[in-house]
Amino acid sequence: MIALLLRDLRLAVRAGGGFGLGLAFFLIVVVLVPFGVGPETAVLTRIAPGILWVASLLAALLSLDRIFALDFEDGSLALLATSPLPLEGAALMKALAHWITTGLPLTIAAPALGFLLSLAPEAYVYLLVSLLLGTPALSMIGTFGAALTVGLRRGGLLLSLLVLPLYVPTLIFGAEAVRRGADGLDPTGALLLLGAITAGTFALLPFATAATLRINLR
Amino acid sequence: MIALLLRDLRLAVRAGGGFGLGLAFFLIVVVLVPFGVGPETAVLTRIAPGILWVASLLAALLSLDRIFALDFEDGSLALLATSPLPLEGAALMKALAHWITTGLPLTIAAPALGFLLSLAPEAYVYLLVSLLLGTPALSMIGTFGAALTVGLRRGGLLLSLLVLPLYVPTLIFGAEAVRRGADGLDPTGALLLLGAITAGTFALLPFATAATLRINLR
Amino acid sequence: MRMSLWEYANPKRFMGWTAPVLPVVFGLAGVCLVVGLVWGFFFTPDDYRQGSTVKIIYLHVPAALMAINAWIMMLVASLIWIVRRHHVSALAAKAAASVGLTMTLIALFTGAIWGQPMWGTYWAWDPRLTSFLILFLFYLGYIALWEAIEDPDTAADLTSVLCMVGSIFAILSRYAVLFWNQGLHQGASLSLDPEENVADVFWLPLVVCIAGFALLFIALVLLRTRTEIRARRIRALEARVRRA
Amino acid sequence: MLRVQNLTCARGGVPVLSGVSFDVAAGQALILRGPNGVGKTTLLRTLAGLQPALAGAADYPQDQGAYASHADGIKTALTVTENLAFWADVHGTILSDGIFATFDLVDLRDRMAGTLSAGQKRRLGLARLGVIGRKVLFLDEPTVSLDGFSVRLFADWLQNTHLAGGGISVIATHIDLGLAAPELDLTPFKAAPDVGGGSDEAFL
Amino acid sequence: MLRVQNLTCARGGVPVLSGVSFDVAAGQALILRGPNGVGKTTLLRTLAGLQPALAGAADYPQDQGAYASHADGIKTALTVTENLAFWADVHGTILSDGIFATFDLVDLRDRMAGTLSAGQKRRLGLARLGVIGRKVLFLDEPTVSLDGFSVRLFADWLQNTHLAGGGISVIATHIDLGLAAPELDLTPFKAAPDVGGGSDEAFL
Ligand code: HEM
Ligand SMILES: Nc1ncnc2c1ncn2[C@@H]1O[C@H](COP(=O)(O)OP(=O)(O)OP(=O)(O)O)[C@@H](O)[C@H]1O
Ligand SMILES: Nc1ncnc2c1ncn2[C@@H]1O[C@H](COP(=O)(O)OP(=O)(O)OP(=O)(O)O)[C@@H](O)[C@H]1O
Ligand SMILES: [Mg+2]
Ligand SMILES: [Mg+2]
Repeated sequence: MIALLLRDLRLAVRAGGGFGLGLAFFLIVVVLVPFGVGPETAVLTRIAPGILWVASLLAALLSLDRIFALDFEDGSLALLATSPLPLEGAALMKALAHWITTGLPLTIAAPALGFLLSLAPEAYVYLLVSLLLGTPALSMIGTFGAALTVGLRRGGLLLSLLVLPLYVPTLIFGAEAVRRGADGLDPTGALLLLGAITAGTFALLPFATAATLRINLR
Repeated sequence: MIALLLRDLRLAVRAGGGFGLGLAFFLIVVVLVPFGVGPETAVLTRIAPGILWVASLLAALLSLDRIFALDFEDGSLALLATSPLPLEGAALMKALAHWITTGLPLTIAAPALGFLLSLAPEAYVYLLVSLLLGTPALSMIGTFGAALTVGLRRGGLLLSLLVLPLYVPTLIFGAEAVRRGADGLDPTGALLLLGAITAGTFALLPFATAATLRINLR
Repeated sequence: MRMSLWEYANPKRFMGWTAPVLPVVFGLAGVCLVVGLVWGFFFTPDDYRQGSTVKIIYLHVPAALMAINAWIMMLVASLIWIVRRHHVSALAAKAAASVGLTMTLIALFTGAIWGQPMWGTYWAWDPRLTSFLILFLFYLGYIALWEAIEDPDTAADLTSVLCMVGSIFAILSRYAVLFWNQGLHQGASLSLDPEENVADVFWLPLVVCIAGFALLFIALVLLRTRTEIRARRIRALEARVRRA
Repeated sequence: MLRVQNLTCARGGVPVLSGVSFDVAAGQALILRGPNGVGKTTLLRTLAGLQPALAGAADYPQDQGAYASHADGIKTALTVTENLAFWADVHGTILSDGIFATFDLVDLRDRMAGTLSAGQKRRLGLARLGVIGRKVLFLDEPTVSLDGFSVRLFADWLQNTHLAGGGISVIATHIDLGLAAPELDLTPFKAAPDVGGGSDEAFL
Repeated sequence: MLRVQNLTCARGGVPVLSGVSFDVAAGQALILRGPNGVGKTTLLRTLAGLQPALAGAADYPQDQGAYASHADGIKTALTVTENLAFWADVHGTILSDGIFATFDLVDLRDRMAGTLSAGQKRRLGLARLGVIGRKVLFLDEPTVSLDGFSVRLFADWLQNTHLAGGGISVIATHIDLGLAAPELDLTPFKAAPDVGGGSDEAFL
């Protein structure tokens, strides 16, 4: 299973810097919002937690369709399915690779971008913690969605449509935690729920993903 | 050239509803923002023009990499390049098809979504006009970006990185027009500039796109 | 036979004439920077409004200027590549991009550090700052495109097209951003109108620093271009060995 | 040993072949013949377990099947060695040096797979079969794009290494491989229009 | 008539073939032979104008060239007829009914191209050549995956319709097509390691 993880990471790095680009997209979404909303600091501070979370969600989303699509097209997925590697493990590794190339760099960079949106100083810690707890769930849910749409051409938009509603709880608790942090309230509840979602998705979704893949490979 | 446009539209409809999905993504982004930002009407009204414009931009962005990718992979693009059809015309048709499947439905639906974000009543007209003037530019610029990244696997994120800064002027003038409309100011200047950008991109970028495609096909 | 100017753009000749020139440029850059920075930091008075923070101008302004110059140089080099297909100009454009990116970052960072005492915030969506942020994104995209493409000639072609189209949009963005927000940032400090200039005591060392940064920019671009040429040479030799 | 009994298989919800039965003993190969569209690919995918059979069964030692077709899971951004090493890793086998020689890949070891020619890429795809160490191979047109020399290289490996080691293989091909193996023409097994079992069966 | 003179062509910035010269008269075909990786695909793409030649030139009536390879631009979500109609439209020709019979596609006219078998899809790809009405065809392994009957179908069309109508074609193949055409072995034209002209040439 480690072989699969390493291969995916290597492919991400080879194929034009997988790491840098998810990050770049995050950066750009955060940059675009002030152009749309206007430059007033007060407004930006107010919406910063929400925008940062929505942006990380979209950055994660954008690379989802690549998780299985290439492997499906070139036949790797069928070969993996007939290999000794359990598909559940493969699904888990795919989610992990996605998180390492998207969620992790995004989490690390988020404070710097909070800065561009004049995020309240108290909120930085909670931004970091909530993203660290929440982004793995985004990757795992996204992997499941990618498995659902893997056979379909132009699956990209359908994928978004399927996955975004599934992202809603993670988004709500994540943004809520940061907002509470910014307002000086106690965000522990939201963070705990966020952690529970991540734990739950990682416990259950690999099986759902593997089942979905088996169906799509028929 | 019309044949290409019709084929692309037909493919968009066949392959899982090209029309519906750009729209759905737009809808979902607009719906997610209140989850992230919180439900206060005052804040939402304030940021609605910006969010609507940023969301249409992202919706346009998400389907960009499909413009040429499939045609490149299955060899159609090389065949088109050696056909009597000028590549400049093909580029234009691709942009047009993208606009018809993304920009146009989005423009038509935007007022309904403005409603969800409590957009100021005065702004609806300007939202519609600005999207109608601006989204074609988004499609054309995006087509150029798609041509740049067509040979590259995982070009999707690189594409966003290349295209988003190019979208900045369109976004600024578009959102500004709506905001001025909402504030009761005169948005004509912004709308004129928006129109100028669209005219300019359609005059110049088909040539740049065709040149880029020729390079990438080598 | 009279030698054409373009001959200097032949990779081998380029390596030849830059080898002796490079240390000289580096030396001059070092001298100017040391003189300008020491003068600026230790031998100018504090500004009556801005206090000692004004001294960051000696890094900020030259870096900002070089960041813009680097893009202009990329544009010129790209045009030369498109028209005359001199490999050195394509590689020089690539070299200028990474130097320009660094300069942009320095300008952004020093500006941010300066912003805290001056405006009470590290970052504001001021038009000039915003333009720089956009410039930063352009650099990032340009470099990412270079990195993403395997074949160097294709990469040179595509990045050239991007650079030309990007330049138009960069100028457009500048106007768009001004339209969007009137800002806090200073006007030009170097202007033909003496009334607008900063006081002479600040001005002279600033000019020396700018000269130093300009020389440093040239030196770094030459150095990086040489590195790129060597890398291409190694690539070519490897390919030949593999085929033999 | 591979035993196929009364197999019916479908594509796109429509039965394509029905009543296919054959046995292949260890150390033997079987060559499937039949015109385009008769259902060779469908049969091989069913045998490999990639799609369910409508009726009948295929028995062979579990976890010993491997399927190989045109889409051979080669990553263009990995080198030849990296590609093979990955599959060796997944299957828990060891990538021996000999495999490169067997499939004439020695000079291409460090080349990105994306830069290979059609035939070279095909050889890489076939080398994967030598790496994963499976006993029962289902091969769909394995020698497409190969030149005569490479076809012989592959036939030699199949005969002298795989089959000689007790392997089994079922091969669909339109090209003569020069293997001494029985052929099975699938035309007689073409599903009659009224054979039952498709996904719409219940509605008829 | 097609005249190729002293052509050097490259792939991945490395010269692959050099000094290739040949003439093909109207109504004639030429078959390219050579082991995997010798540069057949590269040569055909260069001839078709899809990539620039490093040196030399290929002359043939302008706008009369057409290239066909494995990637034949078939849209899986369009039917067979729609696929062909599109290319007829682009080339300003008319899609005649005869073409379906010629390539044995009559039964498949309204089938989505994505549901065709490998050989059926290949026939569709070849039918495109009959639709676009180009005179100079550059064909890269046109009969891959075809059964014997279909190969003959294609050879017949080539001989009796295309060549008989004054067409030209250059065909790279490893399979015998049964065409009475001269063969050209590319092995002697393999570029020497020190032949000039790659994209790194200026740096040596
Ligand atoms: C991160 C933020 C900043 C960026 C990107 C930035 C960018 C620039 C640029 C591009 C220039 C050169 C423009 C030219 O000469 O045409 C410049 C000059 C200058 N900046 Fe900034 N700046 C930033 C923050 C600040 C701050 C906070 C201050 C102090 C209040 C400041 C003060 C100046 C001054 C005095 C000049 C010289 C005026 C001139 O030569 O135009 N900058 N800055
Ligand atoms: N969705 C579908 N509906 C109806 N028929 C289908 C569908 N998908 C495939 N078929 C048919 O099923 C048959 C079997 O296809 P298969 O790919 O197995 O053939 P094959 O023997 O491998 O042919 P080839 O030699 O061309 O590769 C073909 O005739 C094909 O047209
Ligand atoms: N980027 C690259 N660097 C070096 N060599 C390359 C590169 N890309 C391709 N080649 C080599 O160029 C040669 C020509 O490839 P080409 O595809 O033209 O061969 P071919 O004659 O069509 O072979 P086949 O019969 O296998 O299709 C091959 O040896 C290939 O390995
Ligand atoms: Mg088949
Ligand atoms: Mg070939």
